[in-house]
Amino acid sequence: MNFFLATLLTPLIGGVLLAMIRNPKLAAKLNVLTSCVTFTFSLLLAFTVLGKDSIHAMNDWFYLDAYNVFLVSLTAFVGMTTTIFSKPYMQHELEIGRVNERRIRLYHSMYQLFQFGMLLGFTTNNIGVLWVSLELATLATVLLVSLYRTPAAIAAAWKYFILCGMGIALALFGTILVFFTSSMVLGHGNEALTWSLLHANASDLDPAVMGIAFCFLMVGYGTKVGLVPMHAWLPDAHGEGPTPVSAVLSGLLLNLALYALVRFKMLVDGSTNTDMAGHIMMGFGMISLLVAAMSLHKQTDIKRMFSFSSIEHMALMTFAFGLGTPLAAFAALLHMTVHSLVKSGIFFTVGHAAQMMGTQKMSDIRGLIYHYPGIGWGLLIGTAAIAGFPPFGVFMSEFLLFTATIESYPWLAAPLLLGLLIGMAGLFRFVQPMVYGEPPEHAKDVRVNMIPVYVHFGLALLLGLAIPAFLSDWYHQAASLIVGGGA
Amino acid sequence: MMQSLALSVALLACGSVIMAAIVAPMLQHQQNIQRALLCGLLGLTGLLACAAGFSGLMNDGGNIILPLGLPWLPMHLRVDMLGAFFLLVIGVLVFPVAIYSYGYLKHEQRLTPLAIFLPLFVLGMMGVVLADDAFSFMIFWELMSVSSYFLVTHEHQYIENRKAGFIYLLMAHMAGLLIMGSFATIYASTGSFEFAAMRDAEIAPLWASVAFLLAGFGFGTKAGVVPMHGWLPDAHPVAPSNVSALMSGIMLKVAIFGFIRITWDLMGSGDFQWWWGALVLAAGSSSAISGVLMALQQHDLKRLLAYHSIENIGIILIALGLAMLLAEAEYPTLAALGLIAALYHTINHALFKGLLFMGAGAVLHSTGSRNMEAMGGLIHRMPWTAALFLVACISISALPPFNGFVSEWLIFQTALMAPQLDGTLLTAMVPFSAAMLALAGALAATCFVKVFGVVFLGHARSACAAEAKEVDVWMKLGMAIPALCCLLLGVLPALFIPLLDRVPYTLLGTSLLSTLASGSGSAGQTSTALSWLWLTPIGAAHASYSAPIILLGMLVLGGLVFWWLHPKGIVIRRSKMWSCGNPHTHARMQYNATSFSQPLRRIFWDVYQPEEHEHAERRQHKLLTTRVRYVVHVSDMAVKHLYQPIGRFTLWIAKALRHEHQRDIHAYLAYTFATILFLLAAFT
Amino acid sequence: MSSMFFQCLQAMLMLLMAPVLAGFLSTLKARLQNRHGAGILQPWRDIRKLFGKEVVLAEHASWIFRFTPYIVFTATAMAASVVPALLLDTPLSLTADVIALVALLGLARFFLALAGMDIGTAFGGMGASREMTFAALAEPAMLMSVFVLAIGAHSTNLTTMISHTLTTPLLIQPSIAFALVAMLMVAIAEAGRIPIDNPTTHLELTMIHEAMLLEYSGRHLALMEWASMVKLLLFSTLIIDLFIPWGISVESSFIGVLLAFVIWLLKLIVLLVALAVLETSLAKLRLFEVPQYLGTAFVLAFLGLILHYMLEVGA
Amino acid sequence: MSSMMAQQIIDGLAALTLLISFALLAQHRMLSVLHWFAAQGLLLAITAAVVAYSSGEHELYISAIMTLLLKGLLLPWMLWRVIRELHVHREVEPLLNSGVTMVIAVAVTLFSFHVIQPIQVTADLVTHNSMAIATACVLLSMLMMITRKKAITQVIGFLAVENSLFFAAIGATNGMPLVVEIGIAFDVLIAALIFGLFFFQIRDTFDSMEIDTMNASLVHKDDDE
Repeated sequence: MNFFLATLLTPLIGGVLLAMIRNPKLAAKLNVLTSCVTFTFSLLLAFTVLGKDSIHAMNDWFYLDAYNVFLVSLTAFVGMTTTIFSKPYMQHELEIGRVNERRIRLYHSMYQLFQFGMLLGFTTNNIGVLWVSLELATLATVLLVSLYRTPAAIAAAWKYFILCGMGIALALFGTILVFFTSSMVLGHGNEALTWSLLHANASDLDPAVMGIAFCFLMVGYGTKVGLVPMHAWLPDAHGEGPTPVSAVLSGLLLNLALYALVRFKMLVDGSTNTDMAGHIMMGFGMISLLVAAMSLHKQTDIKRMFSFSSIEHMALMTFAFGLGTPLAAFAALLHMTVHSLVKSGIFFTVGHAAQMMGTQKMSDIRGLIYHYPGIGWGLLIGTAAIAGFPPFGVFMSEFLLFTATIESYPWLAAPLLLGLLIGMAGLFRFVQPMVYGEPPEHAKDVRVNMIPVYVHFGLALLLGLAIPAFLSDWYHQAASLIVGGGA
Repeated sequence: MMQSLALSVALLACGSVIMAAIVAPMLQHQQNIQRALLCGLLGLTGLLACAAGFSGLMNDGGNIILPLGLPWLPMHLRVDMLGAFFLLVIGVLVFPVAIYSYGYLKHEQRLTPLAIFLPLFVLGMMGVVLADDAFSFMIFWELMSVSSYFLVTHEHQYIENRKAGFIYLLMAHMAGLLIMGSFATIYASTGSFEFAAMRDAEIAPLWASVAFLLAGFGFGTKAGVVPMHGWLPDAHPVAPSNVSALMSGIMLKVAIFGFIRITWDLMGSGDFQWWWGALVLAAGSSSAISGVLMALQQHDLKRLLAYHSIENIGIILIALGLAMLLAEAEYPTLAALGLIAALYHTINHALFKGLLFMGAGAVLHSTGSRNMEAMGGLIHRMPWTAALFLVACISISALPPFNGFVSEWLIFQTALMAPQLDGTLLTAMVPFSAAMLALAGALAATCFVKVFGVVFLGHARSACAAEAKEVDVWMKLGMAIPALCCLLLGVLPALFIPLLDRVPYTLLGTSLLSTLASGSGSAGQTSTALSWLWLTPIGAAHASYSAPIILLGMLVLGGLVFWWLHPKGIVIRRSKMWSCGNPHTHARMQYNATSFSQPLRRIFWDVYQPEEHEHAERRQHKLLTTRVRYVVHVSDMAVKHLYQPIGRFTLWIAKALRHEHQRDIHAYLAYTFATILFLLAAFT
Repeated sequence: MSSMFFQCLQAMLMLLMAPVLAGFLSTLKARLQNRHGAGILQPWRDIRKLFGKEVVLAEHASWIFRFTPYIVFTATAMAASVVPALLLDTPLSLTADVIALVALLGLARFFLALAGMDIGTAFGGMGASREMTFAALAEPAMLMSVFVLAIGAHSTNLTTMISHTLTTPLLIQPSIAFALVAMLMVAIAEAGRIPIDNPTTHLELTMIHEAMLLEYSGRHLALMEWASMVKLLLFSTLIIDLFIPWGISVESSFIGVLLAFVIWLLKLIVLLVALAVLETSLAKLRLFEVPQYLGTAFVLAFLGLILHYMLEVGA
Repeated sequence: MSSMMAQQIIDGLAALTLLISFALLAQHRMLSVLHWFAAQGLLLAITAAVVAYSSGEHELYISAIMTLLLKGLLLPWMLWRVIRELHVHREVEPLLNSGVTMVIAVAVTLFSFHVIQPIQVTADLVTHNSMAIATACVLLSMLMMITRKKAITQVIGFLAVENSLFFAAIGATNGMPLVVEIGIAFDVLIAALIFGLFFFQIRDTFDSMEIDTMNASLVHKDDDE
């Protein structure tokens, strides 16, 4: 059985089915089921690649190497836990009338479509299809962000749509430029868009074209990654969309964009044999880190705040990939994993907290620990984890990143340190009053499913304490792949 | 991998504390069992850590590799002399604090968070001491910071506690990052995270200096060195008192340990540069003086004690700085003396500061207040607490025959025996630091006269003080153990110093006793058989101090005088106090904490810059004053002129950025447009 | 064994002589002020009388208050007994070096101040506050000036320091001059003499030391007074030892000690006369000028230390 | 048709495309913007057909037909519907003075040629020119999005960017592989549908198609202000 197809088709079929099911409860269950099946297939897929360098499937259309195998599993996993979380969450939203049954149907269907786009993007070997899948995922999430149909939600979705549409168009232009030079080497066909072939022949590609292409790709996919100054859509889209969507946006979609960017960076490095791409990424990473960290200090909306934290962490990864040493790449991959886990876990917690307090305004959220200790502690621990405190995995990756920075660009360690510190301060400035103290009068009890949160944090903890050998091997392989360039 | 008794015992201690962290939270519904289990396991941990420390100091330590962490970077643990000594410091305070906690936590409603984070906190501290690679060090280090943050914010219903917790966590994180930077710098030169490799490697002087500075600022922040101390006076008072005792007593010492580990052990005294020691000395002197000056102006008991921690860290750093200067100038014996002095003060401070915080906790427990202005006369209500607290007061004031004096005496000896160093600046710094030490010591005595006098003596200033009750036997026992240790370490330093002497042996390759034995050996009339009686660090002719004889002499003489003068069988007459013929005074007419420190406030007016507000209510005529209100507030200069501006600046930028995030969509499109133009222009 | 004997003798002498010398000083001052004076032995008579009087304690005086006189007296006496007055090398002089000596006095002061606060009168607190404040400034100054000599002698043991002074050829050393001035200033302050404090006055808002003793009576008061007299003698002897030790007996022979006693007495008398003249001719300082006075002493001592390093060691 | 001639035709079409981009930028009336947009779509279809013919890539005919249907007819028609329904065919003031806009546009075009210059070494002249023009068109369309207030003109700008991309794909590379082409076309279609959906929602929610009013709902006020 071809697990590639199975992994991809399950969410697609699920999405179509869900578009037809009217009963929200049944739909929610089917949603969970679909995601579980997807996750199972993705695990089987990962299992098949275990012990091999890479596998190609279906005429080179699909491709799995150490770099994307864990991302596929991660995507399917976070996708699954998010559906589990969203079941009671969306039920509550339905009960309080923020959404109606039609929208719920749209939500479930689009969610699976988004999953499909994500998985397609991670598994495809064709940079054109990669673009298409990213666009697909974007379009699906645009509809998800506007789900509440409030003025703010519409405005946020519009902003998201226009800015990301623009960005992704630029990425397409970059892709065309790559095709422009690769078609001279690999012929005018699908081969010229096949990443593995491009990578193998990277040194034959025209460095000048690749340089220009990378500028467009950087701005294009960088918009999706949420890099400053193209990040403006991100806080609004996170803040106004339903919380499960914020969770997958932060936890998954940004990863896909960065994944794509890094894939292109490998090509560009192989072609130009300079650090140009790396330096650009480091520059974007550093600026984004500082701006995001500073911005954290003046926030009112809880989800917006955590979305700035996502920018901060994507910036860290961008910076790390840009550094271009094996240690840095290792750190970035690890960071990608733990950030997805922790950040989506935080959004789950935040979602429940916001429902309890009936607001996303941070000044109205108080005393979570008193009101519901699980959520209060969850938010506090999650924030500590994302801020880079051990024994969670974020600490480990930041430690490695920091070391790698000092190894290659010691003077950049200072702004890096500053950014991390300011970011941490910004988070705790707001999280502390929310979790501590006495809860306000209007707090109410809601159905809460904390299991996904615990699972996420538990995994992040595990990754901080002891990384399994196979994962570490993957990271190592991927890191050498990323760093190795065209070699 | 080398197993040894010390290491096994240390691992057992870790196991016991992990057990506490896992099992105790599960017993949420049986508070008594939970408390007993928590305190029992913690006490056991303390004992085991003590045992491991002793055995590590006596024999060789061992090392072990645990399959945790990264696959290519497993967790290395090791007991060496330095680590063993600090294990001892940890154990010797954790044990009594555990006993104390059993009584202190009796009425604690929310025990479970404490049951999780208290053991983790202890685990973090022990782990730092045991760690043998940079990564494990950092893991344990941050574990210590985070868990203590949760302990600081334990009583989070008060806004001041949250604020203190925030600033604490922020500074701790900064410290962690700086330390990480230091390790990373060493790593960049060695290519390995393992301490063993770092020890062997050569580091270029520039990078060594960078690593030193990063480590200095990082550990200095955590240890509360001025001006990075801003978190300390806020965080220590708001934590539960048993936690404050541990934080002030050990956690700050673990920072000192880390500093010694990186500078002395990983880089080694061969890498020292002349200005390192000078910087440490300067930092130590300024901390010692500013700490005690600020302490004098406090009226919150625990806050006052917190400032004294800053002072004592300064004293330890003075000793360390002297040792670094001397080691750099190639006087290993004197450097060893300085190091021993620093370590001796470390364990001393752990003991008496732990005791002081426990005492403060007992007072808080009984009166419900930390405000000294509301206390008074507690010696009658809480005689045991008062007596034990007094022991700590005398110890911290560096008065014989208790332990504080011994370590300060050793530091003075180091400073005085220091030969002339290169350069006028250095030459002047050594005696100047000694002067600062003397000043700090004398001011500390002043401060503790104030503390003991205002809290325990005189009349009760409020109802809660008048109705205070003595604490239970557990708390008393918990306080009695460190008090006894203070006395023992004060009277029998000559027995303890040979044990300490092994630490400089591993770090410097030389030790005090070996030099003395191989040297002139002119121990004068003191034979080796009586060596426990005399403390003669360099030689009897240079300096000697015999605490046992002084104590004995004082006891005999005092006893004789008492026996001679004291009339037998006559009950002493009690009457109203005389008070210059005006016995009808109100309790509020006593000198209180604010008035006691008024002369110093006036003398150091320019340093304190106090804000005074005087307000008099008058009836019609200006002479008919009905009520006078005087408020004085001394704020921490560092907070006022360093922390707050930084905070304001950050907020200012954040505000500007927020405006930037509220533009309309055209602006963002324009940004993207400009970015792509810029990239194309710059990179093609 | 004879050294042990002389040690005891010397210690007894210090204790017994203290009131006599205090009497001598007050008589001298009286004469200088054209009064007759009560005689040299008046302090002894006071002490004896007080020993016989009944002790009255304030109602809620704690054990601190009751034990303080013994602690203060013992600590002062202990300190006095380690200072070589007649014989250079006595057994006890090794038990405490000069730092320990200062610390012993510090212990006495610590308890004295606590006792002042125990009763809860406004005066007691005031005295304690001022005493501790000024002591905090005086103590470093004193240690500094001692350090000037200690660094020269590479020792803080009084015996070694004295023998160092005795054995080195007499040179004009500016550092020691500075140290001497500083030491004299500190000694006046520590002993509570004019212009810092006035031991003969009570019930003044400017008093320091006496304010803490207000509640004492009977034998307690006697011990306290005695201790402060011993302290005056102790400081005088310390100055003699450190700066003009010539004449002290190096060997424990009876003749030598006797000779040393005479010389010591002479030197003391000179010092006390100087003090008496000073006290008669000066007015008491305002309270908040005292820190400046002590600060000056500290700076002088520190300058002495720097000079020592710059001029004398380097040369 | 010789390849020389085909190249000349493509060159001419490229110049036209650039011209239309300028025209789109300069237009103020909604309907004429729409007309120019439709013309651009038509031009693209022709270009695709010419390239298909000259290069012999028959797949490109499919692209040409798809382009004609989608970009030349369907999208303009949809937009026209929207304009009619929403009554937004009034003239609008651009954010930037049109003179300034033109100066920037010329500068951007020159810049594009400058940037594409290094490619010349490896590629023949025609593709180089069309690549430069495509780049210029992309940037000019972006400029249009930036300078227009109305949501609809922004969308047209966005679609113009897509058109420029398509032009780059066929003009410079003789078309992308079909699968990718179809994928892209599909995405553009969905995007356009979503745009249409949004227009009505924006109108319902905000009573205006001006972007500024929308932004106001995203402004988060602080408690302290």
